[in-house]
Amino acid sequence: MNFALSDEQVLLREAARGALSRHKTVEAAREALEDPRALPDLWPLAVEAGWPGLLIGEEHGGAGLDAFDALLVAEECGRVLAAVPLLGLLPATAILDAAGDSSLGAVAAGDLRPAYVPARPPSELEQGWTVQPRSGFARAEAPHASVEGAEVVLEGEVAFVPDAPGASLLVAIGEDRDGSPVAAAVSADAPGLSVDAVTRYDSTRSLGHVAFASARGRLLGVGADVLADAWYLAHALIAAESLGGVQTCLDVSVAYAKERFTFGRAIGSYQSIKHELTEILRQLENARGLQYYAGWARQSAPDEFPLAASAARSAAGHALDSAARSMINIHGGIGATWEHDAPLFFRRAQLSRRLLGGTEDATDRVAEQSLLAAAPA
Amino acid sequence: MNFALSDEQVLLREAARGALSRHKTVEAAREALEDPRALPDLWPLAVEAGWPGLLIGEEHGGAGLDAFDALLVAEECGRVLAAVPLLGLLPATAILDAAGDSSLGAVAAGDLRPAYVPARPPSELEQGWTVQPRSGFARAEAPHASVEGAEVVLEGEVAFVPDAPGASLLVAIGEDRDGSPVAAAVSADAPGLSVDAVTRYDSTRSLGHVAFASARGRLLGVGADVLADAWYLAHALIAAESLGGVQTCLDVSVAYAKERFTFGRAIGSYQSIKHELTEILRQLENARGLQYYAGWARQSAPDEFPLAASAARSAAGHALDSAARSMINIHGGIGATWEHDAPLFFRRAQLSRRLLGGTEDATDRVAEQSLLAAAPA
Amino acid sequence: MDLNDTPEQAAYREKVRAWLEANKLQAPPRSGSSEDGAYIASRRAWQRRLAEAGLAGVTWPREYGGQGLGPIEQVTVNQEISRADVPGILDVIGIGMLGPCLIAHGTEEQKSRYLGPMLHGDEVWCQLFSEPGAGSDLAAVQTRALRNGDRGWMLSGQKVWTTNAQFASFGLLLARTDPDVPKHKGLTMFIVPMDADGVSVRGLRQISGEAEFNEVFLDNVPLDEDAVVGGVGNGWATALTVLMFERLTIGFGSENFGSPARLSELIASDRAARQDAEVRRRLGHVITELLAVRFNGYRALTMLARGQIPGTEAGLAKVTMVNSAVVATDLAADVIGPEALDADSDWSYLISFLPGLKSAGGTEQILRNTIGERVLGLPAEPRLDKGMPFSELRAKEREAVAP
Amino acid sequence: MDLNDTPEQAAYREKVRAWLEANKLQAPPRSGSSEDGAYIASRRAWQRRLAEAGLAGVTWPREYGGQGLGPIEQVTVNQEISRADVPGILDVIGIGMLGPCLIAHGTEEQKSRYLGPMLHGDEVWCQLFSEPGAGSDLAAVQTRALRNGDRGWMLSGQKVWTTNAQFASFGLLLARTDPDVPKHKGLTMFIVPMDADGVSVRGLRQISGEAEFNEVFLDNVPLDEDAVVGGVGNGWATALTVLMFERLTIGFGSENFGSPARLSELIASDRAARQDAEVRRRLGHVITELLAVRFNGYRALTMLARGQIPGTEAGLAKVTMVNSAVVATDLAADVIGPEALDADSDWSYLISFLPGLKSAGGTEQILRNTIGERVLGLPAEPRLDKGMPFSELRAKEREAVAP
Repeated sequence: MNFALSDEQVLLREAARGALSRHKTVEAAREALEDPRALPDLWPLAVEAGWPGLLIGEEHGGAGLDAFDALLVAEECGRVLAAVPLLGLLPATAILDAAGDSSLGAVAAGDLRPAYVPARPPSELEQGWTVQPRSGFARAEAPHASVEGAEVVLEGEVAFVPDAPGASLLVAIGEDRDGSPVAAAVSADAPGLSVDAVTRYDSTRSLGHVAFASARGRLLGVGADVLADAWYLAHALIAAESLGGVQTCLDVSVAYAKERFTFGRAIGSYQSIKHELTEILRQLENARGLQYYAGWARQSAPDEFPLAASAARSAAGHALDSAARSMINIHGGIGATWEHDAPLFFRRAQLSRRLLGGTEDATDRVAEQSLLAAAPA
Repeated sequence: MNFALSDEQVLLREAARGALSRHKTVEAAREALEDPRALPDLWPLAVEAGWPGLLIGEEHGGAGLDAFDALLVAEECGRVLAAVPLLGLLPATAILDAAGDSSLGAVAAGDLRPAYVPARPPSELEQGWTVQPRSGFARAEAPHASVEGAEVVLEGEVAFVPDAPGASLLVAIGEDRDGSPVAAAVSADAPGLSVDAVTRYDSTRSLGHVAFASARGRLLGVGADVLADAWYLAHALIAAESLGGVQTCLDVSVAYAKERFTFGRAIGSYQSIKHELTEILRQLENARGLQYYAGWARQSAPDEFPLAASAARSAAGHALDSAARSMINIHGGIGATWEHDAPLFFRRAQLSRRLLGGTEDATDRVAEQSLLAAAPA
Repeated sequence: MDLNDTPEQAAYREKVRAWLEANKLQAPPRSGSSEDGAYIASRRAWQRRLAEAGLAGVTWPREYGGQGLGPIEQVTVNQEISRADVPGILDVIGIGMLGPCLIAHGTEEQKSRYLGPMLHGDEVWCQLFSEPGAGSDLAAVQTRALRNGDRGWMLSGQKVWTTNAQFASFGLLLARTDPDVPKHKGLTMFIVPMDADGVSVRGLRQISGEAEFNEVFLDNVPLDEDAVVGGVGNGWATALTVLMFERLTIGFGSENFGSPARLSELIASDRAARQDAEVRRRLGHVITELLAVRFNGYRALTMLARGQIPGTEAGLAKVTMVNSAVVATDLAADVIGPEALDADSDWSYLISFLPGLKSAGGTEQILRNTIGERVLGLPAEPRLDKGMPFSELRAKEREAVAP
Repeated sequence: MDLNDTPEQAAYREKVRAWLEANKLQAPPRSGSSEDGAYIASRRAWQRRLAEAGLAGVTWPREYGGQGLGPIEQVTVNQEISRADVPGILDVIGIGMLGPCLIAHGTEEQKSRYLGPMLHGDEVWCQLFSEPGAGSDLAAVQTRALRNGDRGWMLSGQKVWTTNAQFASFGLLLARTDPDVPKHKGLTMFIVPMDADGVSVRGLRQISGEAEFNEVFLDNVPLDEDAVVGGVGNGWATALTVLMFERLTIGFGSENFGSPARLSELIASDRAARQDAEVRRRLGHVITELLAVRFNGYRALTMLARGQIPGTEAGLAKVTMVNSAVVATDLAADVIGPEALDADSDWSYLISFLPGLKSAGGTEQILRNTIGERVLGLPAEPRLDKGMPFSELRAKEREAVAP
């Protein structure tokens, strides 16, 4: 039993925190709401820190680390709202690594930036692989895929793909005629591929609607398990990033509750404020326990990874929503003004909870995994 | 605009409160947990007060009052956990009155006690009339009904029928071959009818599993609208009864919060207790507004009665659950002991929320009504 | 129990409806930017027309240009204006809260000078109470009014969360005239011309990016002696009158706040959402809450019409309404997905707007304290500031946060 | 990051498992009524066997009959006992909290007299702290210990919520020895023989109807001088030691409290519930919370194994666990319907049991105060009772509630 960070992991986290601290990422998030160009390009930082190769085997020039380490980096990015494209990058590298794809060296070196085009694995209630639609409650069918030798031809659309704009390689998942998932690495300049960049509410989150009109990519020879793993990895990453945000919201709120006085007392001495803050702490701690679980499970108990990652996403997503709202409330009116940081975390929370199927879908997946464990469908 | 009780309604409420205060109904509820015979027979009180004829037209010997008045009486019964069989009685009298049934005089005089055998009207997601099963999440089919002249033959079972044990007449609803609802008045001693009395958790709530094995009853010539109205009336009654319980829980809790000291202060001065109690007050007031709505709608806007009664049930059901739990918490350990009244209201809440389709089903019905109003299915 | 109009009320409604029908083509759009001068001018002109038709200041006494009618008629006007899909008066704060306060506490000169132009939209008013350090604890205002020789007063300080300040002619301002007595005692209410020397206004942007409120800076603003409302040292009692009128406006037709109909339409038109048990349950809960607010509003209105003041518990309606609106917009966005957060979407505007609304007019916590104490009779929390001179209290606070 | 045993831990687990495998046929059933004397006797005998095998007092020092091992080994024993489906020790309170307190504060005579029989189940102990007027505010105990001439002490008062009192041999009791000093200062801890003159025990029935706790009445109970533990006037510090050991037991394998597996099985076997989006969402939330408690338990255990004391925030696990158990049982009953409330149903027992558990060991509110202050560093509430002699405080309270 040793359920704590290793010394190396503590170092990795501190290094990430240090590197990010040299950029005014929170201020940039605010400025970018009016001028997207205000967002600093943090890709060089990511490359220098070796994050593109984090999950790529050492034999392909990567660091050969595991999800646990990636989650620590994502947490640090989330803490300061840093627009580092990890959510698109890391699941893509996991698939490419499993496929032993030819691009791995260039990816690990940071010369190519891949982005994962998320597809949700089938569930008990929804049989096929599905993707995010542009609008509406029902999920959309995954793109149709036909394999032609070492190539895949894709037809279809995936909306709101994180970090797709500017990516050099899209790692996409389609369904073939039999309903089996097929993965392909599609170059950004492939004919028939278009990426329509969109921003929704959170200026730090790069999103794109990705359309495949008979677009051709390289077949990635991996099974459904690898593609499902990428989905859950993306969930674990969004959870870790959210957890970082919760920590900032809590820290800032606690500091304010100590220094703001009303009726002759610091507001943090009132039970309503004190209990609200301990509730955020409770949610934060729960999310952290589940982040550890997800990081541990992917390496040591992969069968539990879908449960662990979904639970982490569910807990952290709710925690960030609560923490951002509490941060606004505890600051009184000032917390709802443009100049304050609280709205930036609130924007992050509102968009995050609706990406990749949404926090609620992850909660449903927790239920599904526990039902399957109790009695296979 | 006049949305307040009339003087007559205030009198009716006070009379009910006075009559009930002559029985130690709360103490009886506790004793009956060990010995069901400890429960006083409140039927004579109900008859004397004229409650059997409350909703029966004056031409049939009733008082010709409306649901609003009935809800005030139910609220008073709920306030002191009085085991008066209104929930079975009143919806049954509403159907009998609409049918102009021959039993009305005897019912209004209290010589016959009818009980309503609830059937849930169809919804967008569940097409047929359904009834409570003995166990499980799916509802059961309503009994099968065949009309033979002025008689109806029923086949089937309805579980957990309020006030069925000891009733002299069961007002039951079956579905004929076409799926249309058919109502019948079945005498308690009809061959093929059996009522299996059961108690579940709340000793004041008389329940019975009612089985029809080719049991014959008198055809009640009423349409589906009257039968749906009875369902919603039962919901409004359970809401009113719950509201009465909430009021008691709040009153007792507030009194205790003023006299119990901890760390040198009355516990009601702490925000956590104070805010919890105002939350119960908020829920109580909301439930009361909806009780008024339901009472008003049944008479003045019957199209809105399904929405109003379902909303009242939803709000009051949640309020009673919250109020009973708060009452236990605010009293500390003592609130969870057998001698305290709090567990009796808790028992009432736990059973009530699962009867007649349950509070959650009523909430779903609120959604359905608002969806239908926005766009017919 | 009757939600319908009496014959007299029905006749009044008919009259209002007829006027609106005849005049609604002259009305400006219902919404526009408060930073657009032309739009504001059109709203002022519309308020003048409403006032001339007797549809502004419905409950004001006749001697001050009002109609001398009751709350039912006020609600009738609100309902008909909403039904006609035209905007109401621009200066809701002035006519709803500040005018009634002047009527109660002002001198005859003040009433005859200010009430008419206020009613007709010629002079818009704003409320200068809240400060950066005085939100929940409103009596902690630090804006100072010093005697200016014997010619009047000199104001200095900062106000915040001021609606309409950017185009208001006057503000009703709460200032501290004596810091050496306990905090509720040293306050005085003033009328401040917004074009006076030393007054400056800065828009305060909210989450949405819009400047829905303002900060108002007061730098040695000279005031005449007759700027005082309600007497020197009586500022707290005067402020309470304003707050009471603020509370009375609760329940007056703001029932559609969470847009329940729009939410139901959205879900009804999305087949998958409409059939999802969890979406339906969330919808059912929020509709239930909003219905409760609506019908409790009728209960409160009935009391008002009978000359009773609804209890403090009516404030719980605001809690329900704001929280339900949050739940409703959340649900809408969960159904639509990220597209609901598009900058041009109404839902995204609401999502941004609601968090700020939660603390507008006092936080939920303060409201629950007040209701717990006044309605349930629960004991107050121990107060450390009671009876302490304001200056000493401030010194203590500074000491407590010093490192 | 590793949840597996080290080779040494694995060897220990193997040894424990083998012993249990060989002896489990001698074990009594896992549950039975605490009012059934024969069952309690069988549990005491089983505790003796466990103690002799080194499976009781795992973390106690060797000199007092323990194994001198760490928390990981304690958890290993707990896990294996659970896996073998046999009961653990009967006297969890004595061995987990009171024994360690005696080890820390007792005299050598007390340790040699009491620890051995406690460990072996020959003498069961109970904790006599809470009183009707001293729950959250534990230091407000009113049970009085008066000097009994020069021969010892005389106890009078009432204790409540006492587990195991009906068959305990001794109780560790907190009493007031000096009412004229502030309340934390006038307390002393005593060892009370439960068969002493003047001690009487009455079962206290809970919602379920079972007497899970007792009231203990003390009517002029004479105690010798050597009944004092930790010194006269040091009772509060001695009590805090007990409470610290109580806190340490959190996270030690009580993870299955809300029966998540049983809930999942129930829903998995009900087709309609399994496919209902709302049921699934509720299930997903509760499973998420319980998983978090489990893995945070591993984090806390890792700290303990490294010799660190987990922070007060570990107490939040109790909040999560109890509230989740309520949510879980509610969901189960919603799925099953009224039948879940049948008196013989396990769900109905849990539904009755959980509300009382919420305030057992301190209310959620008190816990949140403590965590807000100790972990987040938020300022305490103003205390009116600070430094006030206990007798004066009581007089003030009586005055405040007088009509």
